[in-house]
Amino acid sequence: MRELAYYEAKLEALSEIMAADDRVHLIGGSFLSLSPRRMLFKKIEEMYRDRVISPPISELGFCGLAVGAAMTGLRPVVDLSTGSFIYEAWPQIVNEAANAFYMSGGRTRAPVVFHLLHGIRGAGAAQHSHSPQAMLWNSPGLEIVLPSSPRDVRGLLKTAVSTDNPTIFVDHIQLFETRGPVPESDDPIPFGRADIKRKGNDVTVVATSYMVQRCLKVAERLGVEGVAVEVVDPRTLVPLDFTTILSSIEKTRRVVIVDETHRSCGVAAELAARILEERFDKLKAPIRRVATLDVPIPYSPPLEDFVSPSESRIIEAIQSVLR
Amino acid sequence: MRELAYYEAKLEALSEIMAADDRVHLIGGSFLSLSPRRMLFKKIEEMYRDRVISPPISELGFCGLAVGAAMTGLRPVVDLSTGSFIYEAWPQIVNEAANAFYMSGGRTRAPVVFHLLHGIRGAGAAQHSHSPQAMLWNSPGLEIVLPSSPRDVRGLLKTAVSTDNPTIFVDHIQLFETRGPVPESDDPIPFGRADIKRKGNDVTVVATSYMVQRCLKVAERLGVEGVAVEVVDPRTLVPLDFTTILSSIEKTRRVVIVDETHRSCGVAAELAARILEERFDKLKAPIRRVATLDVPIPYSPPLEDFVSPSESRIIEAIQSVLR
Amino acid sequence: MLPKLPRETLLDFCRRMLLIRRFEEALVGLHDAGHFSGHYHVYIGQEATGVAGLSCLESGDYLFTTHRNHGHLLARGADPRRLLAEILGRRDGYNKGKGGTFHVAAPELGFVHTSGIVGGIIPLAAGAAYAAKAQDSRRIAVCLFGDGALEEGAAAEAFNIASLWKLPVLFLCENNGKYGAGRSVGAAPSLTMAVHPLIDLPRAYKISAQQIDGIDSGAVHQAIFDAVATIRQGDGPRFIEAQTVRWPGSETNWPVVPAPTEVAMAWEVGSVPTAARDWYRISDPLLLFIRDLVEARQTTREEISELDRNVRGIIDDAARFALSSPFPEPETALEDIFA
Amino acid sequence: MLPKLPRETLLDFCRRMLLIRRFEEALVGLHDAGHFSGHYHVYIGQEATGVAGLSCLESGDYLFTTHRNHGHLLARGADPRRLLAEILGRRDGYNKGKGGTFHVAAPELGFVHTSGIVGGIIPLAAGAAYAAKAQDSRRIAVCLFGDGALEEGAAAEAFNIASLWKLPVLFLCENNGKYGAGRSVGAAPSLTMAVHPLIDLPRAYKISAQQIDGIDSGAVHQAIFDAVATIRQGDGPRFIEAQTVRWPGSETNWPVVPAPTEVAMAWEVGSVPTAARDWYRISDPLLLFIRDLVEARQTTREEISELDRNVRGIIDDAARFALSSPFPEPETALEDIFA
Ligand SMILES: Cc1ncc(C[n+]2csc(CCOP(=O)(O)OP(=O)(O)O)c2C)c(N)n1
Ligand SMILES: Cc1ncc(C[n+]2csc(CCOP(=O)(O)OP(=O)(O)O)c2C)c(N)n1
Ligand SMILES: [Mg+2]
Ligand SMILES: [Mg+2]
Repeated sequence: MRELAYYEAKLEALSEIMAADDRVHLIGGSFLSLSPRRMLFKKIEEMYRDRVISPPISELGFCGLAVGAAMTGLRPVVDLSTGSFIYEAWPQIVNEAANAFYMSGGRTRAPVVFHLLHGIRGAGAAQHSHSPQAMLWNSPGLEIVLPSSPRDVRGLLKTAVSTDNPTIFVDHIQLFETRGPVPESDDPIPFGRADIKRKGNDVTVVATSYMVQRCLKVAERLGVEGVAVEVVDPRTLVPLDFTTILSSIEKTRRVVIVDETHRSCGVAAELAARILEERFDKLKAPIRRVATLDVPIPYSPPLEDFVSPSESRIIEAIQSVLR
Repeated sequence: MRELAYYEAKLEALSEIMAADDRVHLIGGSFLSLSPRRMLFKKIEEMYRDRVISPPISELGFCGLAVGAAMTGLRPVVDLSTGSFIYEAWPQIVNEAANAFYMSGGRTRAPVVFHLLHGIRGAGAAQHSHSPQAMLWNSPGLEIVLPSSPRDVRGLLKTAVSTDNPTIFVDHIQLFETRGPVPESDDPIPFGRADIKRKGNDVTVVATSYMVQRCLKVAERLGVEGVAVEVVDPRTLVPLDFTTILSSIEKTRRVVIVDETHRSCGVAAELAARILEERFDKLKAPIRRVATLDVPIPYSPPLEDFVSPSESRIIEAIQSVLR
Repeated sequence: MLPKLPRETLLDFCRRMLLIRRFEEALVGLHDAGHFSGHYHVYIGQEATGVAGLSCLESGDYLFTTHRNHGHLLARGADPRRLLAEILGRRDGYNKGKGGTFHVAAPELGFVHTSGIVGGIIPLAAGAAYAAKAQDSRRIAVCLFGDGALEEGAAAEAFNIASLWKLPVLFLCENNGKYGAGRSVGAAPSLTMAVHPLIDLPRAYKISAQQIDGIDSGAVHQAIFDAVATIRQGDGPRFIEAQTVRWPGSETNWPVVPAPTEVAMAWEVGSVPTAARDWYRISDPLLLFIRDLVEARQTTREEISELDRNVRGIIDDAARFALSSPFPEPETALEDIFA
Repeated sequence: MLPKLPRETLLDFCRRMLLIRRFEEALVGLHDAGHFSGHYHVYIGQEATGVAGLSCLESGDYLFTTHRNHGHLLARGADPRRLLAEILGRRDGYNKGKGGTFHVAAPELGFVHTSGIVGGIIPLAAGAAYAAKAQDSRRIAVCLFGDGALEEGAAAEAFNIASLWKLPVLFLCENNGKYGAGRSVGAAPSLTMAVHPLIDLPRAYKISAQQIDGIDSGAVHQAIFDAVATIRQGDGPRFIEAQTVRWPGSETNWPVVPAPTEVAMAWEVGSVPTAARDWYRISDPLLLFIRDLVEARQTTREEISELDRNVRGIIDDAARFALSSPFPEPETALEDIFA
């Protein structure tokens, strides 16, 4: 099967989406943000001048505009670039887009996609390193997507644009150079289907976004030492495929959750709470969460590494649940 | 000891705070929001004309203004009235106020208080019934306070104004008519001290804000049936007094968490995950969360009641952990 | 001044304005009788904008409105029975009781989304205009909001984008003079808005803007008719500030009816409590319109009274309908979260 | 035009401008050599505003700045060693390496809080002004931001409040002509801002506003000196737009130095690549200032070269200091969350 880099698969999806449906407009033109590959997006921009538009620095305004356009027939994909900037648009996303279908009694749809790059990008410091997906999961009415591989980013982006709901597409710039198989003619990946990224019988590691790749590395290393780690990637938080997670746990009966949102009220907290509601008696050890520490993200590299869900913290957690 | 209504204790605290420290400015003048008691605030407004100011409908602007004033010597208390409106000011609160002390390496302090009324107020519908405290707990750098009694609102409000950190004072309009003992000369209540609102040996109910009062009612009823419910009120989420919660659990070994934030990544999720990390083996039953269902808040009364952490849902949860 | 329109149209305007007035007066009664409890706002005093103004739209146009939406919906032909049922949280409401007074949406009438967040709809309306333009349709978007919404940064951001991209949107600001929801009196220049006149703000963004007397149905009709024409032509956004005097019953946080409107007050307001008398005599767009109609011999006092009886009947029927509509099943709260 | 100030002061301005220029040029080198990795922005091309403009402030005044803050700090006397250490994430940085290039704060110099969020500081600066007024101090607040910040609703909201409450704040907009951070070229009228000239926005809010040539130290000094005086007097906020031409090295997402500045280029820019030549010849506030100084016989080429050697020495020393400053202990990440 052909192999692509993550950024290539993402661009391919964007071009195919633009070609397939002229209701799709791209609002904000830096889907590759500051990555060295960013110039490659220009091709799409030039090919669809009338459907790629670069707005003012007015996140609240252009996110609201996208929601309104989605309510009236378009399928806008908004690029917020750095995930932290979604906070500028918070009222339009959590209080307009998320509520529109419900408040109208199911009569108004807002098929908009908000694309953002979350997490620790490297020296982003406290104001440019956010992972807003936990807050967004606490806001009913939004679909939340977290790709972690070239195949997933392509298949999930296509589905994101096709659903009739507001969707937050939470990407991570550290994934862009990851290579992996992507079939030429690949179907969109339906939401609510977790993916077992690696099979193993000793411990279940539930990981999201860039943390999936980090956990796969760790699993590789522990594999050598004879520890069989199963890496489960939910791929979408809303909707959540809990069945796949539970059946993996049935097998391993030991769980570590690795996610980049801050620890308190983070994604790992929700997954842990749900797992324990369902399989309390089945577990051989308390669930361990490896999340970003409850600290604003510091600028200096060694500090940044210290607060993030690093390989060493992941390994320590896995070993502790195996004891 | 003298008894006061909650709104009286709150107003008394506000007047005492204004009298004691002229660095305190009140920005936004509806600390009693739409309650029938709201006119009582006028007294304070008239007494301190130069320190009570009513801003434009510009939450982002006046919350930012309060943060800047706090950085430069004042101790502003901002009233956002309906909790949902804090989303308009999200960037200033989670990305400026919360980060200021940390980013400056501990050199800039922002002793500002954001006051809001969270939760289901009755027919507030999807856009006026939010409980933002879970999202805020996921944002390090903010102190989060949740009073639930006349004595607490008075003592906690005083501490909120006195700490050097940005503090979110999360109040609930349904508490205003609650009556309770409030000593004439009561000390401020330090943050990070949970309060056992009711003693009992059979089950620990950890509840916050208005849910504390609701759980006390339930405990009353179950008491008659011979079930001894212990109601633990953390009072502040940040800082959190986890010791008191754990020692109650040591005793009862059964836990129900009742909180009004939405279920996914809500306050109850975090408390459940933490408890299980610490006392996994001690528990006789899985922890039950009673939270607001993951649904935008509907307008119609029966629907609103259905999604909220109602008495019937609380009772059902308590009985299930006792089985 | 009366709109230069055929008699039938003028009488239809009169009927719609009366319908709004009677609906809102009845609503206050239903609230005070405990049939619904939440915070709500009525449209009394702004009927000229809703009726004469919105009559200039085509059926395909989009409307975005606010917490003060009842009159806009009725002006566009909403069914008073379903509107009232929604406000009472009943199953037969426009939104099955899920939206309520702040959030009535009726896409078939163009009301895509109604927000209770001040300023919330301004970017949304720009978005609908963006979609209309992208689809080369002749549709335009109308954004109805109060003067207070201009204090929100969302308004400034949306004005900028609408102007830059020449979007077919009418920003229709209903300045009811004094602020709502218990805010300090906004004498002009207001205590909460430094921009004065308000049209200086859209003008800074190169949006052509105009101030009109929102009490005068004729002035409203003419201005909005012209604005809609230029917008539909592709000339970009327009801003209109329709100035009205706040109805005394809306000065408090919860509406109170100082005196139920009598069509006879068009000639003699004697019965009205002095406090409110001036408003009904000189600031009420409905009574002014009736007075003009009669003086212009377009109708008679009798015809008006007949019309009023008729409208009261419709409202009584709507009330019966809404009150007898069942509450939705609690479990339906779990429906309509995702499409 | 040279500011009407004593020779010593003018030479001091020259030294500070050179210090900024050399600091930023060295910084690009340190970045490209891999000594720090994150996104960053340099102040080259705006030195006149930083130096001549901020020289009009008193020591107690508050300053709020942005992602482009280095020059502002150096202009106000920040220690290049600690500033550089901060940008390299070292222990001896102004903020122990926690803030970095976007967030350098130095309260002792008036820099309370530096935000990388476009528009973020505008309400904060209004707040500092509110505090100063409440405390009856003679302090004022200065808010330094780029032209792009006017696109954020936060700016409009803050202008409104500052105007209504007559707050002692100077909104100093540094319009470097073309937009930063990889945004489309903002020819005037810009592709992303409908308000043109930009001063129409603050003026709509009744804030007296003025456009100046940000390349001309004399013009900058005079305008800001006068503005600061009226603000301190209690006349309320002022807005100044200082227009500069974007330094070619800042047109890309990451700064590149097209040609290291040579003071001799004040007379002869021959060595400079053609692309950038025009900028150094007619748009560089530093070289322009030097040329004026020499032509006005306030100094000599020799004295300038001497000054430059001197400044380079300071920068070399700062680099040595910063590079030898240790990284903070990882555990210190857990400190300074709460006061
Ligand atoms: C973002 C936000 N802030 C505050 C409120 C509370 N609120 C509801 S109506 C209102 C006054 C709005 O005034 P205006 O826009 O002039 O509308 P009017 O009620 O006068 O028709 C306010 C402040 C809100 N709904 N949303
Ligand atoms: C809220 C927000 N949106 C977007 C960005 C990304 N960004 C960083 S600098 C910049 C351009 C700012 O232009 P301007 O204000 O003119 O400052 P300049 O870089 O030109 O000095 C942008 C869009 C940001 N930092 N914050
Ligand atoms: Mg109004
Ligand atoms: Mg700029």
